[in-house]
Amino acid sequence: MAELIRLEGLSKRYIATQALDHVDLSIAAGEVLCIAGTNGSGKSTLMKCICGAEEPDSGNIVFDGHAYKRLSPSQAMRLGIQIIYQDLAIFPDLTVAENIAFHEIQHRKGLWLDWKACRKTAEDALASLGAKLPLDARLGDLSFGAKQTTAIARALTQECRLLIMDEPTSALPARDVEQLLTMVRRLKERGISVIFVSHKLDEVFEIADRIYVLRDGKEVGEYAPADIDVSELGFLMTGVRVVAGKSDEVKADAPVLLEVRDLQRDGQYRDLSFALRAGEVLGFAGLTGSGRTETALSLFGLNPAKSGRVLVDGAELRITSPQDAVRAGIVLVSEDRASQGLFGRKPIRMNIASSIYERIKGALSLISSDKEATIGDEWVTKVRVKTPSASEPVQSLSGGNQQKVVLAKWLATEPKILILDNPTAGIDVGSKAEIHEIVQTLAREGCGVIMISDDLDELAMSCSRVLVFRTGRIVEEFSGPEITSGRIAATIRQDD
Amino acid sequence: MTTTPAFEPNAPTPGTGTSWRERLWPRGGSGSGENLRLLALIILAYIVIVTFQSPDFLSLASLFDLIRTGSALTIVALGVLVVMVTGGIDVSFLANAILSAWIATALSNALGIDSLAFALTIAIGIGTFVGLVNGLIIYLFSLPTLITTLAMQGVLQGVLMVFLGARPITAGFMPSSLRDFGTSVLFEIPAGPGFTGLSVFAIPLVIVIVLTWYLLNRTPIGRASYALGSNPLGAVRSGVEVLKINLVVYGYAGALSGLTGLMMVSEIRLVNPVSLVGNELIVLAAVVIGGAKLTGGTGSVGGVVLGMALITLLSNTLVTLGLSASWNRFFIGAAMVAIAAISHYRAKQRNLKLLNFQDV
Amino acid sequence: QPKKFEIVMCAKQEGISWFDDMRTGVEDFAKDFGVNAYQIAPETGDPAKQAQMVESLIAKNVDAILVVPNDPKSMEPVLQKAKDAGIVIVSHEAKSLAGTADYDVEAFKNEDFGALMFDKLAKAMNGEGKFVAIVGALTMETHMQWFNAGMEHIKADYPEMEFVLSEPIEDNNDEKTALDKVNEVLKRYPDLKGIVGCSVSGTSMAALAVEKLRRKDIAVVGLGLPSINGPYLEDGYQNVALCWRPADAGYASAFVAYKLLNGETVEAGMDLKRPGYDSVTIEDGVVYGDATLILTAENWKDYKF
Amino acid sequence: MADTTPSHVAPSSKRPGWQARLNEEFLAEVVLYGIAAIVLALIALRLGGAFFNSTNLVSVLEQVPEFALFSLAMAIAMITGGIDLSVIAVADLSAIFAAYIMTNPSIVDVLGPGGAIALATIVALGASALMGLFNGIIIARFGVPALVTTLGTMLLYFGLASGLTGGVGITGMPSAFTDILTLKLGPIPVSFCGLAVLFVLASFYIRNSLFGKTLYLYGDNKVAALFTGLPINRAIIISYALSGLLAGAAGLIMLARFNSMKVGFGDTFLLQAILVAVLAGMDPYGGRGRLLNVLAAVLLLQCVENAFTIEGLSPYAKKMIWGGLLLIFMALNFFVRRIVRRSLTRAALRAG
Ligand SMILES: Nc1ncnc2c1ncn2[C@@H]1O[C@H](COP(=O)(O)OP(=O)(O)OP(=O)(O)O)[C@@H](O)[C@H]1O
Ligand SMILES: Nc1ncnc2c1ncn2[C@@H]1O[C@H](COP(=O)(O)OP(=O)(O)OP(=O)(O)O)[C@@H](O)[C@H]1O
Ligand SMILES: [Mg+2]
Ligand SMILES: [Mg+2]
Repeated sequence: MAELIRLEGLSKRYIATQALDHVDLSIAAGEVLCIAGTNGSGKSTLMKCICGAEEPDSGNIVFDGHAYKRLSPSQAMRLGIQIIYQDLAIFPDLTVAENIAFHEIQHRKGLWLDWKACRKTAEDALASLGAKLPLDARLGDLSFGAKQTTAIARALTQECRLLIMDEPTSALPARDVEQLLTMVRRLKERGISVIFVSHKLDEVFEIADRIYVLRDGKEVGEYAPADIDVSELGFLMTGVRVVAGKSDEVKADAPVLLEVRDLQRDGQYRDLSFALRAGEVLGFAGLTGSGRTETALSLFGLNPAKSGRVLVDGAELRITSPQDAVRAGIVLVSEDRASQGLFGRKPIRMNIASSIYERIKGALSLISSDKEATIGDEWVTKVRVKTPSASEPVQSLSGGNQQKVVLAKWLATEPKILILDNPTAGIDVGSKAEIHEIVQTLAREGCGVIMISDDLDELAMSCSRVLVFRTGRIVEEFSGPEITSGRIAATIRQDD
Repeated sequence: MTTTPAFEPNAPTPGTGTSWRERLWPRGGSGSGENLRLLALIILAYIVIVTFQSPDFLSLASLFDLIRTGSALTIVALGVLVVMVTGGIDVSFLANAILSAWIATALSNALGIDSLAFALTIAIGIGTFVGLVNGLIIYLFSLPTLITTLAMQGVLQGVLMVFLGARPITAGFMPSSLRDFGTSVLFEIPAGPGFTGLSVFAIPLVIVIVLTWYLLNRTPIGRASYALGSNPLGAVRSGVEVLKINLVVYGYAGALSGLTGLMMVSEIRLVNPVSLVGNELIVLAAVVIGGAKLTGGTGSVGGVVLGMALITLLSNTLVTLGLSASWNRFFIGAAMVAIAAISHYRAKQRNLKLLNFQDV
Repeated sequence: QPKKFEIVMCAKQEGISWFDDMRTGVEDFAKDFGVNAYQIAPETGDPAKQAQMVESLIAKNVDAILVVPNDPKSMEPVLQKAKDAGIVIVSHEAKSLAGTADYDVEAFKNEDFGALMFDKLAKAMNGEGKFVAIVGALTMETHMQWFNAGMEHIKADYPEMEFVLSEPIEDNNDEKTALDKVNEVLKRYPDLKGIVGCSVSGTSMAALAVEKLRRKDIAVVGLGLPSINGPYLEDGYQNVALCWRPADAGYASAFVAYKLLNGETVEAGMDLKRPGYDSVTIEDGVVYGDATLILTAENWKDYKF
Repeated sequence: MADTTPSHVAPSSKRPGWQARLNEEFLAEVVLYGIAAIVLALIALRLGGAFFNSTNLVSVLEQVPEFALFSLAMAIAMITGGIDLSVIAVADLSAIFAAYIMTNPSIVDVLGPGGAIALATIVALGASALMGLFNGIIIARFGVPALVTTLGTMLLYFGLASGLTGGVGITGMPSAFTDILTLKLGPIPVSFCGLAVLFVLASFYIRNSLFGKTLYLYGDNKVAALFTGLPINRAIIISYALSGLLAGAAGLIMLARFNSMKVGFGDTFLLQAILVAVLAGMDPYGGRGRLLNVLAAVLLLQCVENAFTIEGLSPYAKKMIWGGLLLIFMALNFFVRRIVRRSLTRAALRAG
C-alpha cells in the first residue's frame, strides 16, 4: 500500500507537559490506524498537529511526499485531511443539510447559493453512510448520534483522504457504535485512510489494521491486532497489568438507602420502581433514549418527575433542585464532564471543594482558603490526579484526570448515594480500573452506587445488580452471577 | 444498513422548513419564528389602538411617515444584526455614522464637489474603513466585542472633535445635493391640505434589506457567520476564516453606518458632530426585540425590520395618543423586557425538556 | 505686577456652535483685559459631569467661575462650595442661581423675550389660527418662561389664536426628534397655521418640515441662529428668528466677574462693552442687558454664529 | 482489584510558586498598575504640583464615590459574565423617590427632618434593591441574557422616572442630608473612607464566601455550577439586587451632592463604569477579576479626568484617551499573556 502521510520526530510541549516527544508514524492509503494510550498520553495533541489545529514545536509532517513544518486547518483540509473532534464541530443553529454541505457552501462559486444542489450533496453523503436524517431540522434539536453522523457526512462531502476520528464512540451507545464501525469499513473500502482513537479496546481490535501505542507522548510500538490481545494492549499502554476485580456480594439485610416507587415523567420514563441498598452497585443498562439519564437527572433534582415517590432512608423526599439532592446525600457524576462537571479555568482544588462549600462555610458564609486548599490537596492525592499542583486550572488535565477530579468533588461530600452516568466514557484502561476501584471502595464503605453505562463489561464487572431499561421502563433485573454482558445485551435488544 | 431510531429527532422537530426562507421569516423551531409572530401581533394590536384614537392614522401617509422616520436607523440596525449573528456586538456604529457623514460633507465643501454620489462614496468608504479597523483589532487581540466597540466609540468621537476639530455644518453650508437628498420624494399623494410623499430613503432601505438578506442567506460568508455565532470553535476547526468574516461583517456594519450617517444629516440638514451618539441602545433594543440573540447564530432581517417598526411606531404616535414623551422609553423598555422574557423563557423550557441546561 | 486672574467659563456642553461662539467672547475678553480666561465644558449635557468639573476648578483654586448650568438647581451646592472658597461666581441663563452666584447675567428679561417671540408669531399669523409650540423639555426653565410669558401675551392680545395642544412639544434639543414630532403634528392638525420654537432645533426643524410641504402659509417663528436658521429665513419658510449673541453674553459675564475680582461694584447703568450690554439694569442679583437680536431674511447674513 | 502502580504525582512544588501565580488575573493586575504608574508619571511631568497638591487630591477623593459605586455594581455583574446597564436608571429613580419623601412637607411634619431622611434612605435603598431584584429574576428565572434584560429595564426605569416626574427636577433636600458629603476624617472625606471600607469588605467577601464563590464559578461555567448544586439562582438574583442597591446608594450620594434630582443625572457614568470595570481586570466573559482593583481604576480615571479639567482640555480628548487606554490595556493583556505562556514553555523546555 502506498504511504499517505508520515510524521517525523513530531514534538509538542505545553507549559508543564511534554505532550508529544519525537513521534514517528506512517499511514498507508486505505489503512485504519488505531492509536491507543492512556489519558493524557498525547493522542488528541497528535491529531491536532496533523489537522493543523496545533503547531508542533519540531518535526515534520510529510503528506504525499511533501514535507510541512506545520499545517493550517484550511491547508490540511485542502490536502484532504478531515477530522471529527470529540466535541464535533457542528453548528446547532443551522439545519442538517447546511451542516453537511457546509464546505460546499463555503467554497461555492457564483452569486447564488444553489440550495437544491446542497441538499443533494447532503443526501448523497448520508446515503453513502447508509444513514437518514431530517435534512431541514435544526441540528441542535437532534440527538448526539445524529450530530455525529452529520459530522462524518460532512467530512465526506469534501475530498477526504485521511479521516481522523478522536474518540468518536465514547459518547455513543453500543448500537450506534456498530453503525459507526460499519461506516469506517465503508470508508476503508473507498481507499480513505482512517485514524481512529478510542479507549474501548474491543472496538480497536475490531476495526484496526494496525495499533499504534503512545505513552507519555512517546511511541511504545506498533502492533498488528493479531499479535496482541486486549490485556496485552492495556499493559503496553499503562505499563501495569490491569486485573479486573469483581464486586462483592451485598448482604440482603443491608439497609435500603433509596427507594423509588412508580416514578413517571411523560415521554421519558414510567412506572419506575426499584430499591438501592447500602454497599450495592446497581447498574442501569439500556439504549440511548431508554430513559436512564433522565431518571438520574430526576433523582438529582434537575428533571423533576411528574408523579411517583422517592424515599431516602425510608423518608419521602421531594427533590426539585441539585441542592436538595446533595443535602439528601445524592450526587451525580454526569455524562458530560467538561460542560457539566468542571470549572475549566478554575484551580483543581476549587473544583473539588466547590461541592462542599455549603458544609465548610464558617461564620457569615465565609470559606477559608486554607481549608479549601487542604481539602483539594487531600483529594488530589487520594484519587491520584496527575498534576504538578492542585492550583493548576482543571482544563490543563487530561480526560481521565478530569474525571477523577469530578469524582473527587463528589466523594468529598461523603455521599450516601452516588450516581455515575457513563463514568468511564473516554477514559483509558488504567484510569478506568482506578475509577472502578474507587467505586468499589466506596460501596464497601456503605455507599449506594447507581452506575449507568453503555459498557456492558463494565456493568458486569462492577455491579451486584443490573436493571435493564427499554423505552422508559425497567424490563428486567439481573443479579449476582446472572450478570453477564451477553445476557444484558440480549435483553436490551429484545424486540428490536 | 438500516436507519436506527437513535438518529431520529427527539420529538417531532419544530423548525423544519427551507432554511433560506427561515432566515427572513423563520417558522417556529428555535423560537425566532414564534418571536416574529408575537412581534407582528403586538404591532397590529398597537396599530388598532392608535387607529381607535385617531381614525386617520390608518393610511398610506402613515406608512410613508414610518418609512421616512425609521429607514435610517433600520439600515444601521441591519448592520448590527449581521454583527450579532456572528456572536459579536457593535456599539460604535453611531459614532462611526456621524464621523463618516461629517467628513463626507466637509470634504465635499472643501473640494467644492456638490454630488450625492461623491458624498455617499466618501461616507460609506470611511464607515467601512472604521468597521474594518473594528473587525481587525477584535480579531488580532481576540477582544470582547462590546468593550472594544465601546472604546472605539470614544476614540471615534475624539478623532472627530479633537483631531478634525469638527464643528457643526449648517444647512447654508451643506452641498445642495445633500440638502435635497433628505427631502426628496419618489412620488406624492394628496394628504390633508398638502400632500405627502414616499421618501427617497425607501430606495436605500429596500436595497439594504435585500442586500443584507442576500449576504446572510445566499453567500458563503453569511452562512459562515451563522456558523461562527453558533459554534465559534467548531467554525474555526471547519476552516472558517474568522478574520475574513470579521472584516466583512464589521466592514458591512461600518458601511451601513456611513450610509445611515449621511441619511440622517441630510434629513435634518445639519451635520452636528455631537449628535446621534447616545442612541445606540435603542437600535440594539430593536435588534434584540427582533429576535437576534447576543450569543449569535440567530436573528433575521424580518425581525429587525419589525423591531424597528415597533420602536418607530411607539415614538411616532405619542402626540397622536396625547401621551407625554416622558413615557416613551417606558413603553420601549416594557416591550423589550416582555418580549425577551417570553421568548427566552419558552426557549429555556424547551431546552430543559431536551435536557439541555445551557440557558439555566 | 498684578496677579493674572484666572477666569473659567464652564459651559453646558462641548462641541455645539452656540458655545463655540461663547468661547470666542470669553477669549476676546482675555485678550482685551490681559487675564487668563478660557472655557471648558463636559462632552454631554450631564449635570453630574458639569458639577465634577466645577469641583476640579475649586481644587485648582481659580479666581472666578462663570457657569451656564445644564440644570441650575443641581449646581447650587457646588457653586456654594466655590463661593465659600472665595471664588467669584457669575452664572448665565440661570436666574434661580442669583442668590448663590455673585451675579447672574441675562441678555434680557425672559418675560420680555417670550412676549416678543410670540408677538412676532401672532403678527406672522395675522393674529388668528391654530398653532403649537416646541420647547427643549418641559423642565427647561428658560424655555418655559418664554412659553408662559408668550402664552399670556397671546391670551391678552390675540383672542383669535388657538393653542391646539395642552402643553408644548418636547424635542430634547435633538433635531431628529424635533423633525419627527413636527411632522406628526402637521399631520394630526392639517389646518395648523403657526409653529413657535423655543429651542433652536425645534424652530429649524419646523421650518424644514414646512419647506418639505412647501407650505409658506404656515408661520414659523422662534429661537434661531443665523448659521442654522438663515437659509430658512432666506427661502421664506421661517418668518423671524430671535436670539442673543452667546459671545457677547460670555464677554459680559466675564466682565462682571472681572469687576468683582478687582473689588469694584457692579451697578445699574454700567457699560459691559458689548452691544446690548452698554447700559445694564440690575434686579435682585440679576444683571439684565437688552441684547435681543431679531433675525430676518434681510439681516441674518450680518452675523456669523 | 486493579493493581496499578501510581505513575501519578502527588501535588508537589514541581512548578515554582511564582509561576503558579502567573495566572491571567495576576497578569491583568500587572498591566493595570503598570498603566496607572505611567499615566500618573505623565500627569506629574506635565502638571506637577498643580495636580499633586493636597487640595486637588482630596477633591479627587471627594468626587469618586458615586462613580466608584456604579463601577462596583457593574463589576459584580461582570463576575457572573453579565452586565448591568440599568445602574444609572436605578440610581435616578430611587433618588427621585428619596427626594419626593424628603421634600414632602407632610412627611417632614410627621417624622421631622431626621425621620424623613431616614425614611427616604430606606425607601430609596429598598426600591433600588427591588429594581435590581427584578433584573435578577428576569435573568435567572427567565434565562434572558443580562445585556438584554438590563438594557430593557434601563429604558423601563428611566421611562418610569421621567413619566412620574414629567422630567421635572426635585430640589431642596434638608441640609442635614446634603451635609453628609462635607464630613471629613482629618483631611479625608468620610464618604471616601466609607467607600474604601466597602470595597475592601466587598472584595474580600466576594472572593471568600459561598455567595461570592458561587458567582465566580457561575461566571466560569454556569452549567457546571448548576450541576454542582450551588445556589446559583439565588446568587444571581442577589448579585443583581446588590448591584441595584449599590446604584441606589450612588443615587443618594448624587442627590446629596446636587441637592436635587432629575432623570438623566449621571448618565455619562454608565459607559465609564463599564470601561473602568474592564480596565480593572474584570473579565467581561465572567469568572475573573478582583473588585479591589476597581477602586484603583476608578481613582486612576478620576485623576485623568481632573488633570484634563485643570489643563482645560476638551472632554472629547479625554474620551478618546479613555477608549485608547482601554484598547491598549486589552491588547497589552493579550501580549503579556502570550509572552508569559511562551517563556514558561521555553523555561520548561530548558529545564527538560
Ligand atoms: N492546551 C493545553 N494546555 C496545557 N496542557 C495541555 C493542553 N492540551 C493538552 N495538554 C496536556 O497535554 C497532554 C496530552 O493531552 P492530550 O489531550 O493529547 O491527551 P489524550 O491522549 O488525547 O488524552 P485523552 O485520552 O484523555 O483524550 C496532557 O497531559 C494534557 O494535560
Ligand atoms: N431513538 C430515540 N427516539 C427518541 N428520542 C431519543 C432517541 N434517542 C435519544 N433520544 C433522546 O435524546 C436525548 C438524549 O439522549 P441520552 O443518551 O441522554 O438519553 P438517555 O435516555 O439518557 O440514554 P442513556 O440512558 O443511554 O443515557 C434524550 O432526551 C432521549 O430521549
Ligand atoms: Mg483526547
Ligand atoms: Mg445518557
